[in-house]
Amino acid sequence: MTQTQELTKADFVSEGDVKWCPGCGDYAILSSVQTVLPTLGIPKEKFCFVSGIGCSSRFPYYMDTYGFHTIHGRAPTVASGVKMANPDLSVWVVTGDGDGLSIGANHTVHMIRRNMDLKVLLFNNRIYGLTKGQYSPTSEKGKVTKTSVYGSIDNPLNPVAFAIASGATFAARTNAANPKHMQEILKAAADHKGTAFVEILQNCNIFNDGAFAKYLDKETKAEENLILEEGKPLLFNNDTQGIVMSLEGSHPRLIVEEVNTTDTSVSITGKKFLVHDPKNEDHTLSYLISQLGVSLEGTPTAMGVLRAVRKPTYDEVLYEQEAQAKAQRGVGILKKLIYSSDTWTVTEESQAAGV
Amino acid sequence: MTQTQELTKADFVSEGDVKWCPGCGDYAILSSVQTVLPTLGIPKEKFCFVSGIGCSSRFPYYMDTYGFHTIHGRAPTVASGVKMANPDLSVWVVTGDGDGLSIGANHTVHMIRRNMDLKVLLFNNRIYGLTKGQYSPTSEKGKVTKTSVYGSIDNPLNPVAFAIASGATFAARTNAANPKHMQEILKAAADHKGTAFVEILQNCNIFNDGAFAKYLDKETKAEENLILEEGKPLLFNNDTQGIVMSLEGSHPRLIVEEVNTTDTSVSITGKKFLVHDPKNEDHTLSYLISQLGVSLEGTPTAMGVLRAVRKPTYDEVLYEQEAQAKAQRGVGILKKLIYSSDTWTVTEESQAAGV
Amino acid sequence: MVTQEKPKETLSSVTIRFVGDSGDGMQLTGTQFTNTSALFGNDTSTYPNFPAEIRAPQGTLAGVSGFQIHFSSNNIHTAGDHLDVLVAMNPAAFKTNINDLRQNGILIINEDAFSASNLKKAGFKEDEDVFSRYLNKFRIYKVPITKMTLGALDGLDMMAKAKERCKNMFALGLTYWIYSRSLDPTLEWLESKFGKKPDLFESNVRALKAGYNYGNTTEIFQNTYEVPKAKIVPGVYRNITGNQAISLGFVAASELVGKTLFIGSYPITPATEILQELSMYKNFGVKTFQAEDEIAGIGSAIGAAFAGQLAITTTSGPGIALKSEFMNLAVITELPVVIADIQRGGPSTGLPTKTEQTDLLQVLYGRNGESPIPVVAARSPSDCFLAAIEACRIAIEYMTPVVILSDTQIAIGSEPWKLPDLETLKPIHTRIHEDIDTFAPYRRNDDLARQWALPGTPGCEHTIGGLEKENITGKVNLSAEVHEEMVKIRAAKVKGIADKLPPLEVYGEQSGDLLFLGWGSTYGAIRTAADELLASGYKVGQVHLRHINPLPNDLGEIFSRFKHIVVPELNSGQLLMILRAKFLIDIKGINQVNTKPFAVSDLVSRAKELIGDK
Amino acid sequence: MVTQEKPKETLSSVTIRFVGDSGDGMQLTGTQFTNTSALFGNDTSTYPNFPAEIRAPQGTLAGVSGFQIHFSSNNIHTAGDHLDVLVAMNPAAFKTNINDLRQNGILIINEDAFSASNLKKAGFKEDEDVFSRYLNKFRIYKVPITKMTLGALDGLDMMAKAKERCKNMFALGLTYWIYSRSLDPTLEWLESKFGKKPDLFESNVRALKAGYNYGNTTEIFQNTYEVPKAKIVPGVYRNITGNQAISLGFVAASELVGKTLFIGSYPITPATEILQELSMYKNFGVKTFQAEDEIAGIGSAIGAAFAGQLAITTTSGPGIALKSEFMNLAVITELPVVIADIQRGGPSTGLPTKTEQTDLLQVLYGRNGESPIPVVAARSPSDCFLAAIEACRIAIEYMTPVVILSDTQIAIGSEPWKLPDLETLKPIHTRIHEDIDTFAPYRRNDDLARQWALPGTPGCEHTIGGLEKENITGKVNLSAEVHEEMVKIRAAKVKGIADKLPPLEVYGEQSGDLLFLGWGSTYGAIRTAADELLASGYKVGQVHLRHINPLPNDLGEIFSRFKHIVVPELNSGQLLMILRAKFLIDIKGINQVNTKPFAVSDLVSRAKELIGDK
Ligand SMILES: Cc1ncc(C[n+]2csc(CCOP(=O)(O)OP(=O)(O)O)c2C)c(N)n1
Ligand SMILES: Cc1ncc(C[n+]2csc(CCOP(=O)(O)OP(=O)(O)O)c2C)c(N)n1
Ligand code: SF4
Ligand code: SF4
Ligand SMILES: [Mg+2]
Ligand SMILES: [Mg+2]
Repeated sequence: MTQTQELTKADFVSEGDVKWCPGCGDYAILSSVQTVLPTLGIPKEKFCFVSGIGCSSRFPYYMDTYGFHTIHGRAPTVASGVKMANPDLSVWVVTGDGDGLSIGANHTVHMIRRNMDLKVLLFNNRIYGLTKGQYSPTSEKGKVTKTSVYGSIDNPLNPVAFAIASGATFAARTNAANPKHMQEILKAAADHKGTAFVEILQNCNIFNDGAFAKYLDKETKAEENLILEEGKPLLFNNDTQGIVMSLEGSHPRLIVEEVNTTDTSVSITGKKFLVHDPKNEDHTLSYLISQLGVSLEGTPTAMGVLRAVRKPTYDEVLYEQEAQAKAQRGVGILKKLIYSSDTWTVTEESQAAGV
Repeated sequence: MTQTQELTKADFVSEGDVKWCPGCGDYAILSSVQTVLPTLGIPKEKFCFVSGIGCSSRFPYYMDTYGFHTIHGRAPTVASGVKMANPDLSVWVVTGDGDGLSIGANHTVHMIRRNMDLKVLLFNNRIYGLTKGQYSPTSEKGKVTKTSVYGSIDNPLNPVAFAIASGATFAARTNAANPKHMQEILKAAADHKGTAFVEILQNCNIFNDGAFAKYLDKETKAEENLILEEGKPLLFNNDTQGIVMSLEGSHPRLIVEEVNTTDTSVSITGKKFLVHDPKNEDHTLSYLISQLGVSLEGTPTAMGVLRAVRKPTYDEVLYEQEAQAKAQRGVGILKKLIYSSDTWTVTEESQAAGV
Repeated sequence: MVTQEKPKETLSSVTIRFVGDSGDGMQLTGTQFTNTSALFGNDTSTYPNFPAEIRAPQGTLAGVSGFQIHFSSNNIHTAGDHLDVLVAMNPAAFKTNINDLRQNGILIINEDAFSASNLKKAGFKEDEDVFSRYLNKFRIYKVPITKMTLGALDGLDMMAKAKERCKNMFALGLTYWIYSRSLDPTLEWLESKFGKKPDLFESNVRALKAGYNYGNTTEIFQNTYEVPKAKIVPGVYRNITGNQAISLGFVAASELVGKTLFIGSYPITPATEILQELSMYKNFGVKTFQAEDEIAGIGSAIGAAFAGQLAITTTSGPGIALKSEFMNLAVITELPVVIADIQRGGPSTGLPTKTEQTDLLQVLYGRNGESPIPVVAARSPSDCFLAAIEACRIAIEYMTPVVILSDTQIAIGSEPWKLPDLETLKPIHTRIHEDIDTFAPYRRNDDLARQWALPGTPGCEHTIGGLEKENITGKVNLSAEVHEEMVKIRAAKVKGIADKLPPLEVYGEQSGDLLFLGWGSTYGAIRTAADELLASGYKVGQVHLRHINPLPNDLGEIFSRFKHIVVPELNSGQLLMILRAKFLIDIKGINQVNTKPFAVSDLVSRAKELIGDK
Repeated sequence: MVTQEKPKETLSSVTIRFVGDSGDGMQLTGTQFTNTSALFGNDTSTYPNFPAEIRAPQGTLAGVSGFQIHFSSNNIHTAGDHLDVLVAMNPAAFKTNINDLRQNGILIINEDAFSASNLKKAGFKEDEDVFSRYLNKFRIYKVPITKMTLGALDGLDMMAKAKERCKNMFALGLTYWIYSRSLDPTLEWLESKFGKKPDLFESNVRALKAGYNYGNTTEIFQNTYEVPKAKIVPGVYRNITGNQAISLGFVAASELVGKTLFIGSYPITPATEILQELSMYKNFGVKTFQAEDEIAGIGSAIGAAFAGQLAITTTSGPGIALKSEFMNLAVITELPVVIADIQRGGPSTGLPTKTEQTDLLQVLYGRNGESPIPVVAARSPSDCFLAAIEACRIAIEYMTPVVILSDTQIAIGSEPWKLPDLETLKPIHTRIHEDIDTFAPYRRNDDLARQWALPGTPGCEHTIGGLEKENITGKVNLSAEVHEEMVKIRAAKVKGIADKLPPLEVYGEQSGDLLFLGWGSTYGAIRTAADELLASGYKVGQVHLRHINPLPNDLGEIFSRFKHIVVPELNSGQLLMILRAKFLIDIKGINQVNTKPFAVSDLVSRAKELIGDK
């Protein structure tokens, strides 16, 4: 309960029953978060989990921390309030693809562009789970669901790309079916100062089973996952293929090339593979990598930290401005404030003086 | 009033007084739109202008077309309804940086990703005009306004980049102070099928005067504007400088290079200038260009059509699905629908038969 | 099948509830029992009870799912207050439902599911004898349903899990035997459903018959019952839920208006099924738009209304909050949009799967400014059909947004619906305007409905919006006189709707001691209570409102004929407040806000209390 | 300055309105006149009138901006019904305001502005003699204000445009002369404002004096007036608008609570100034967050409240619609958030710059479920200070969201404020909880306020949310019993607030023929009407409510002492409905929805009508 004690996973497990469907990918996320938190060196009482509405958003009930299960799509706003009120807290937003990208996308954007110091876990199961199976903003075009009987005609959003384009200082993608990778990413997000946006691919075995199977199937796994590592070339498929920048037709774009068997940093055609550089002030490469696998056909999907740069956070600057104002103007005194404006005094005498 | 008659600018000027502040950039936009519409070959009664709330959103009142001045931030939703109901109409959304990117950014995103066939004019004056001068999501960091007495601490959004990242099939930027360019862009937007997003830089001479002065000042004009033309290299400053893709440090990014005096397609260092390619299926280059001048210091701002690709629009597919359904299932017959389910018949006899 | 004769008792009404784990197929079981009973000729009324969780861990209290059927040889109006039979498939289901079983009722449990681990999951002790305290209270039948089912499927080439899943059919067969129902309707249904999957067909049929035969052959059931046919108005019937009926009502209305149906919505319990249902009807030209949120849902509907479609949006309480700014825009622009509010338990996210009537004041008053909106309410699942048409009629004929209120109970409850003769439905007249010379956007007819000139109509170009505007011209005008006039016109238009309503029907006594006044889903309980009171010689009447705003003109006169006026509502007295303020008489409320429909007995006893000595 | 003696008449009250183009500086002129009068010792009350457009094209009707001052030797409570003096700087201003001038009132116009082109812009004919029809009605003074101003500034090295801009000072000087005011306060103010810009200082001073001397020396004004000092309670005073006072009230409350003030808001007329005002107070630790929309505004405030700050959000009617889903979350999570609603004209975008009291039912009932929220109302600009503190007190001490209602009239109107003795303000006690052993999130004190354990407190970890929950433990629970209990507790908590309120004050007669019951900005008009009636011997009383929800307990008893109860409201009878429903007596409303405050004379005559023969 206090900082001196060593925290364990059990400290973060709440009393009640967990009520997700058996087999739901959410369990693995819960367990990973509970595994990572004790390693952060943050006292238990300083964690606060804020969620919206959805299966994913039940999360805070299962954590033995401070928690707030708010309303649909609005978790970023409440979390921002918590953080501004007490920047000392480690505040986590838990949301879903519907909660965070449909009704709540506006708050997601503004939280990110402000770089509010929040850790954001977006459980992407490409479906509305809690309302029993309607398509979401990440559902594939043509998907048949209860509300798209003839196939969805919306073009899906790419959560990580969306976050980076909104100015995210930290953006990552991981898969709930891969706890080890997920825990690494969660730790990195926790350590980041600023909005840390994490898309977690999560299987909804009831309404969208197998949505991310290609990342897990033995057959396709190697060619579908591009595991990012800072400073390493963008190689995948057991280092037999990699990503290079093509300027063909003067149009820059990322493409896949085979690795030159003797030198894994260079492709068969001699082009250099791009080197992952998430800390670069410029977000170009991160953005381009976010498109892989999602909007660029025939390429693997990037898993890992796509971007992690340190910039001033909203809450930091808010408190700095306050400190400056106090230094410059002096700590405010209510009486002065009220009595400062143009005032006049009515006395018994001035009254008596008549006209 | 009907298609046969030649339309003129005057046909689009409504009766009442225009009530913007004298000197406001909105006048030029109004006039340009009124100039462009008669050239489109669309009957007057087929135009519908839908706006939110803000100075900019007064626009429909000044057009002698169908118009709807809705509520703050929600114009894209109403416009979407109009378009879905009657795809035959030319539907225009008029919005501001606050209306379309603060309270209304969510609808902006979803309209764009659906590729609803709407023309969107976002008047960006980097301020809330109608409420008399508070900072907006496009205001510069540090800007002092009535609600940011100590300087704004929000990081601004780049409207065109935001649109492209949301999946815009058409995105352009122009300046209200440059009517000729603006009219070209408006025409291109009108001709585009799908969401056509146009950011119009607009001076609010009352609350944010001179926000875009650098694009107009004789001194700085040439180096600050990058005028885009399809198929032409990205040159500016009277063709003395241009944009190349740098891969230095294996990090792709756009940089400025001096032109080799003899060959304006090649820089001094021999690198090829990028060629503008707004119709490329891949949005990489368009996105990168959108960053110029805004998030990349020391570069000019791109003016013109950044992206224009033809993709199926939401309304098209909606009607296609309907046609298919009718073809497959036959045009629905109400009586059949109601009587189709498991029914049973109670007759006088079955009643009489007793138990 | 040889039926061994056991004594048969005749009953007029029976209420039975199947409860089990979410995965146990209780909804299906209940639906089959309902259909069979309806086909047989009973009147029926049903009410399912879902857990808030999608599929909570098996065996837990949170995962219990139930389905209640009331079937009768009389005309019935509710799913029944107390259970005559409870079929509980596991300890959790037993625990959460046992209190609803009436004294001496039949309890059937799946003995095999009362394992130590299941008992624990339900919060019992592992070795607890959970039945001991009920031995004298109920007739308890412990049946090894799982074992018997597996036995019956012996030899079939299926996984044990799949076999076990047939146990609901065993339970169904057993109850069919007890209530002397025919297996045929369910056999036919199994044929149509599993005809192409012989394994599944065979296993379900075997389990069903095994259950039936179990009842027939074992000694533990002393006798069987029969519930004779009800006296039912001849006609073609189907079973229907409120959400289905409201959907069909909207489709029918669109035919009556001669305009395409557009629905802009965002999923929310318990309204989601309407969007789902309508999204199947593309061949009717129905356009469904799953918007990014509730605001966009109604925004798109308003756009579609402006462009000339029959536009609706559907939601539940929390969604109304989000729509109210746009509802207000529809008020001032006088556009026909129907807002369907399927009420659920609040406040806030509240109790998403439970029923309540607590949105009335919100839909009436939850907007800034004086903002009158007509409100109609549906009284039962099948009534949603006509209520939806009425809402559309008012919207289109008066050029106004209209709210239609339903609630969880109506939305997911079902009852037999006597299919309407579509020819008798009156066409709905639009205010579509195309004549240039007579056009002015806010020019009105006698009903104060403004002209509806659609974008695309040459010469009628005009702009509408949320600022105050002049009558007739529709020009923006914020002056004192104009505002005062427009506030009055908007109010008068809505008030005027009452002038064309048919007279209210008073059920039961036309004057007397007590009048029940209700609205919405309380209809069935109130009607049943009224019937009971009338049968005992009390002079009571019942008026059930279709129109809540405006209130019918004859209400005051009807009030004057009764000594006591009572308004039962599943809220803290919302309509009550309006009526008391308007009529200044001491109308009493019967109010309950606890997720449950009224128990008829409560209404009866409260009425008796008020009437005092007859 | 030599003052030529002209006859001087003594008046008790004068209402004057300066009107001109948006660019003419009328707000400033009015403010100066007000301050000078207040310093002199008059009681004052003011009301500005802005156009909806920011700066409509010069000379147009849409661009007219006005400022009204009522100053008196009596205590006054309104900005005045009818104008004694109208100063109109151009034809558009003349046209839109002339109807408010009383019979025989003084009309001063800037003759130079009545050019053909300006007449046309105002919708007159170019050569129309616009005054002819008023010659017998008003005392008309045509003054060549522009020319005289330019003349006075002759020789100054300034652009003509800049010189012309001083014409408001000329007009001010002239009215100072007419009402025998000293120039000194304005001279001092010019010094402080333009001290460092000698040109501007000099030009403004010259124009001011020129106006004064013009009155003094020309023959056209027959006499001057004086309005003696009012009998004013001794003390230190400043002039204050409602939006300033509410801001200061929040800052004061945060001191009284001992918690940082957090405001999460989105700009909207007429609430924006509160956010602007508070954003200057960073050195008080005040945190202002301009959110992306109204929803985010209240969401951040709820987060800040959860984390232990004094959290508020400010908006106007349309913004309440957007906030109501979150207000409901605050109800069920029982968090202290103050929602300030500065009402404006509706419905929809409506009349953004005009006043109305039409949000009452919205804030009371605009949410799904039974969702009680305390509501307090401010009655005048300076009263906003105490009303804000009271709203914060209830929020913090009862752990509940609270709505505070103000409106345009209060928000931008001003009056002298007797500065409070800060020591006399009572501290506000929080329910902050840090003790692990006694902690339970929904454990309550006698007032039913729950414990407030802030994130960061070791051992009190807990989760709250929008689903129904058990008392004490706060665990999610959707059962019938729990819901019923919690609905009752939430209602009882709000109702209980009334038990600790001080007795209501009845002004005037304590019993008699008629009681005025009001709330909000109608206070001044009602008080003035009551005074007039009392002066004519009528037996009337006045109760003005601070608390609208819960209603004070002694209201019924007070009602019983009067024959007639009258509720004047700037809406169609919102509080009226609640009172009639509750007390079942035939309370009458005086209702007006036309953008204007009540005219005292209307209230008086309506009251007389009701009372009939004394
Ligand atoms: C205002 C409001 N609108 C709609 C809903 C209904 N609703 C609850 S969760 C949800 C979508 C959840 O989808 P997602 O965020 O992907 O979460 P998941 O359940 O898939 O984890 C919806 C539409 C609601 N609770 N509140
Ligand atoms: C729901 C709601 N919130 C707030 C407002 C107040 N409001 C009107 S316009 C506006 C901002 C306008 O800014 P922008 O979109 O940039 O338009 P501009 O006036 O600069 O053209 C605001 C906050 C409103 N009318 N409605
Ligand atoms: S519905 Fe899907 S996302 Fe929700 S708990 Fe079940 S499996 Fe998980
Ligand atoms: S305030 Fe600014 S944006 Fe608005 S009309 Fe005036 S100049 Fe234009
Ligand atoms: Mg999801
Ligand atoms: Mg703007």
